[in-house]
Amino acid sequence: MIEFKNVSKVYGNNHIALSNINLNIKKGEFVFLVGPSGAGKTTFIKLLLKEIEPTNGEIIVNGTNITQLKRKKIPYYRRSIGVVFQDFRLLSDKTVYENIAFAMEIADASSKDIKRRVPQLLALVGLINKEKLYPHQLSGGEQQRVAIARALANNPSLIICDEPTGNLDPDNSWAIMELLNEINKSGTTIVMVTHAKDIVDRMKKRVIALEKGVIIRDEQRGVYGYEN
Amino acid sequence: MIEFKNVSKVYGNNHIALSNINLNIKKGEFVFLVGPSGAGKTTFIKLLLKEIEPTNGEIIVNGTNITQLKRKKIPYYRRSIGVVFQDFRLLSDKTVYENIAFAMEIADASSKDIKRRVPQLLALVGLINKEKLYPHQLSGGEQQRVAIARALANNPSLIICDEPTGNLDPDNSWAIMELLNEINKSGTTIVMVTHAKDIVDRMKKRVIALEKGVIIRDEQRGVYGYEN
Amino acid sequence: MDMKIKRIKYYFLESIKNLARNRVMVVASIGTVAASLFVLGIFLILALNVNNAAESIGKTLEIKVYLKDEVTTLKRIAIERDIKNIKGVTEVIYISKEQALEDLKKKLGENKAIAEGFEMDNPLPQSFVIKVEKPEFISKVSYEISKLDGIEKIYDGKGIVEKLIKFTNIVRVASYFLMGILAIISAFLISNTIKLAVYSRRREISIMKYLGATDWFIKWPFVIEGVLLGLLGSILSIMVLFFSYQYLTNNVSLNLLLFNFVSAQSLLSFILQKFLLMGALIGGFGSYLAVKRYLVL
Amino acid sequence: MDMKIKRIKYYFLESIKNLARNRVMVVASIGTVAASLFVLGIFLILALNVNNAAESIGKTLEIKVYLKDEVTTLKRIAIERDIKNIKGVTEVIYISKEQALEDLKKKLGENKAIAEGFEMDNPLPQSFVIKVEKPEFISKVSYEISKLDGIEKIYDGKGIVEKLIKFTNIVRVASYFLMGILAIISAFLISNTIKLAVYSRRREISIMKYLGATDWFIKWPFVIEGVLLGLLGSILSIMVLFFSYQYLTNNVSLNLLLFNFVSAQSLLSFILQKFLLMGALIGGFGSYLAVKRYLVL
Ligand SMILES: Nc1ncnc2c1ncn2[C@@H]1O[C@H](COP(=O)(O)OP(=O)(O)OP(=O)(O)O)[C@@H](O)[C@H]1O
Ligand SMILES: Nc1ncnc2c1ncn2[C@@H]1O[C@H](COP(=O)(O)OP(=O)(O)OP(=O)(O)O)[C@@H](O)[C@H]1O
Ligand SMILES: [Mg+2]
Ligand SMILES: [Mg+2]
Repeated sequence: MIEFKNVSKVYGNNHIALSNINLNIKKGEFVFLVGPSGAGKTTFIKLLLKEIEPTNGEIIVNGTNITQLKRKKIPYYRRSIGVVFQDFRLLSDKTVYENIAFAMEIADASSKDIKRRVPQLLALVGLINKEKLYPHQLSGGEQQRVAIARALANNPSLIICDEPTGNLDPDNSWAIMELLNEINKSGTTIVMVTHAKDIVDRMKKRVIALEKGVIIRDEQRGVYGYEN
Repeated sequence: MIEFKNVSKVYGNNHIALSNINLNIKKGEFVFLVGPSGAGKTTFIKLLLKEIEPTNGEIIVNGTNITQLKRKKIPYYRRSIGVVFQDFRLLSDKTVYENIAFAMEIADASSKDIKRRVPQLLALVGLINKEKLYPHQLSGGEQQRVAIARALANNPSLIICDEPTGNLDPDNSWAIMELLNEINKSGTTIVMVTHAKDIVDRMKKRVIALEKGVIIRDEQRGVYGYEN
Repeated sequence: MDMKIKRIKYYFLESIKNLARNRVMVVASIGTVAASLFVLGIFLILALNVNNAAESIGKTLEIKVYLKDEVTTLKRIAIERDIKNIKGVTEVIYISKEQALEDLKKKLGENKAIAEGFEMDNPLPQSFVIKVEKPEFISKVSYEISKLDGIEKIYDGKGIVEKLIKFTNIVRVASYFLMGILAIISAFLISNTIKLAVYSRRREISIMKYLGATDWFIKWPFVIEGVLLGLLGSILSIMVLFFSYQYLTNNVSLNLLLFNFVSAQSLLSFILQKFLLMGALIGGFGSYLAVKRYLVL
Repeated sequence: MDMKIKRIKYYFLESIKNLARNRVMVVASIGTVAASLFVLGIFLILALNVNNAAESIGKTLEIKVYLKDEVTTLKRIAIERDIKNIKGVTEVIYISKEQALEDLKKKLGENKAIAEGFEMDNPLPQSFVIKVEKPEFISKVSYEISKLDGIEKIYDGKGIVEKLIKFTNIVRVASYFLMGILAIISAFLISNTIKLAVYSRRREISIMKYLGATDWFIKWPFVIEGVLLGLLGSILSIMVLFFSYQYLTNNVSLNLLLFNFVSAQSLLSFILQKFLLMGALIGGFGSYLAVKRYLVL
């Protein structure tokens, strides 16, 4: 489903964030992307979303070379991916309900579908009674859960989560992980960036470890592996 | 040093974020504040900083009743506290260096002190080579470390950290924890909100657990205690 | 089709919600549109009134044609018909020798004794007073008349007319020119404000983009917002202009001036559509350009 | 004291850094200041020129005083001295009977034969032509003259003078009034823009507050920024006004008008300080108010 071919990303003149990445993620896989702060994990995700362009190399998603994707087609491509951003990226002038509904509007969902699905999603992440609040009225963990709900809204075939449990307590984190596992079982590909050692170690999924922009480890049923 | 007397905070008309909190934190203590998402931890911190006012009760810090603090004195009060905010709150139009220097400028530090101390702080959090970058050019963990460096800048007598390791890998997290421990040993009071079970469990410090706005546990040398 | 209507409804709802939630922006934008158009309106009122004055002065101008003594009644009627047929002539008034004497006496007033000797053998010629559509016609008409038989002399106050026409033209060109400049500046100020308003929402715009919204999906609510803000601002400016001008014309007596104010009603009908259109266009287009900018980034 | 200077330096550095980093805001603010003051300037140019024209027309007005036939040379000199002593009189020109005849002949031109009979027994009276400082003085001066001995008749073109004075006053009051309105609108537009610019940085402002910055520590750089933006904008508007007006006065010949343009230099000296001051004040004060608002929150 996702293929990186000799992908590099250099910021500014000389900061190499990713260096010659080759990678293959198959449809239906659940992949943890781990690595120390500044290793290039978010950069990897930004490349996948075409938020930034690679300095070198090609990225192929679902058979399409997205580095050559026409500007007009980018929105449709992005809709096929559900993303939990590290900085949440909630729309500050929309309520919780509207934030999720908006993602569905974008994808041309009917009003009926929206009215049915948004409450379901809010229930899944435990925010039923917060639907009328604005992001700045939510706790950190609540904002993160809205971001997760939004990523699931359009039943995407690929879900990318950048540190989706960084602001969540262990209970909530595990609830989210079980949810993602459930969704993965129904065939959705999941790429998740995380620093949560215990989660990675217990899930026993494929682990790709980055360090200074280089893949230093890629194991099926791997562990977090950074001993402290 | 910190005393909460019957403090309650109600958002809007009826959302009780904190309910009748009574609490005493002594000078030089290291306190973990834990609890599930939405328990009221950030609200607790916002009250301490006078970012919001309590609906009921009194908060006394260093002998001053801050609920009755005059508007003019608030800035000086705030300077005596170093805070790592959950959402970082870096100034987006200032570089890493300037963000930290700014916090020192505010506190009337001399240019000489600023020039000397900022690089030291950046070294402490491992960001020496990022000083000229703007926050949006940093990774999540790097932003968090800038926020930590800024909180330490003025050698405050009280440091408050809201989830300071949420975006950090275990290695970096432990480095930060050791740093805080060091600072604590020199007499600085530290209040830290966290979801990192392993950190709380290994540090063996006082743990205050909140749930739905109520203190459900307050133990010296406690553990995280939320089993999953 | 159904989809289209749903979309349009959605865009309108979105833009209205956004307006409700960005009050600083709304107040600033409407204020700017209204203030800019208000200045344009003040200038327009000045220009309209100057033009009006020039025209009404122009209308009082007339050509005076003195006939030769030998012209008979029949001949005189023929001349009158010929003059009436000249293009641009609106009225021809015949003044007989007797009428001319009467007029002279009236003018002399107390000193009318001077003219008494004239009653025996009236030396005053018969004449025509000719009015024309526009001052511009005067010289052409008087040239045509000069070609007729039986004309003794033509007074068309040529010097004054020409000066007046030149002056009116200068005023007209200058006021069009200045109004053009003011319109451009208004457009600049308004789009400037809208640009800043959109700028303060650049984060939101980029998030929408990363969620997979098409450019137009993002742009439409902004464009509609711009149009609504422009319309509201222009309505405000029209109202302020209309009522303050009405108050002015009703309460300030300019009896010494040679002309009347243009009426508030005719001002209203002159600016109504133009201002609404201008407000809506600049607002919509300003938003469009501003959003576009943050979409490329 | 040392601390104070360090602080001031810091505030200036901060504001300049902020300007360099918020280009959208800078362009929008300077543009708005410049455009608003430009419109004000256009209007000022119009008002200055109308006033100037009215004054120069006023200056051509004069009083004509005809003396009685019996006035001797000695008496005439006494009258001349008396007139010269009246306040407001700038010039008294004596026209003898012979001079008057000469003038009449010149006026008659080809028909000067008519006046030939006069040479034997000149019926024309001796007279004075009197110039006054300002048209406003004419009626008072002519009243004073009328009290003198030996005066046959005074022509002061009273009707015209009064109309002119009234007209000039109306134009003057109206132009002050409109300029006041325009100045207020300019201030509104500029502070509007600055408000929006500050609004887009409200997050930064609140962060500074939570870090323990005093209100003035936050406000000063914004106020200085506002002053700088205001100054830059007003300099831009002054330059555009000056050069375009200079071009206009050099290239447009208004030979048919009764007056000359006010010179570009005197325009410059008239607006320079006023505009700089206005730009700086509005910019600084606008920023101050805008920041204050986000400090309370
Ligand atoms: N726009 C940019 N300009 C310059 N450098 C950048 C930019 N964006 C990111 N970087 C640098 O690239 C490196 C990788 O960043 P990235 O965000 O991918 O890290 P990460 O693996 O997500 O880290 P974290 O776990 O802390 O979020 C970092 O060192 C960062 O400073
Ligand atoms: N301004 C507000 N208006 C209404 N409700 C609010 C507001 N701010 C916070 N809340 C609510 O108060 C509750 C407590 O919020 P708080 O931010 O203190 O939680 P927290 O313990 O920090 O959670 P987390 O671990 O997720 O950051 C949350 O349910 C939140 O929705
Ligand atoms: Mg990251
Ligand atoms: Mg919190």
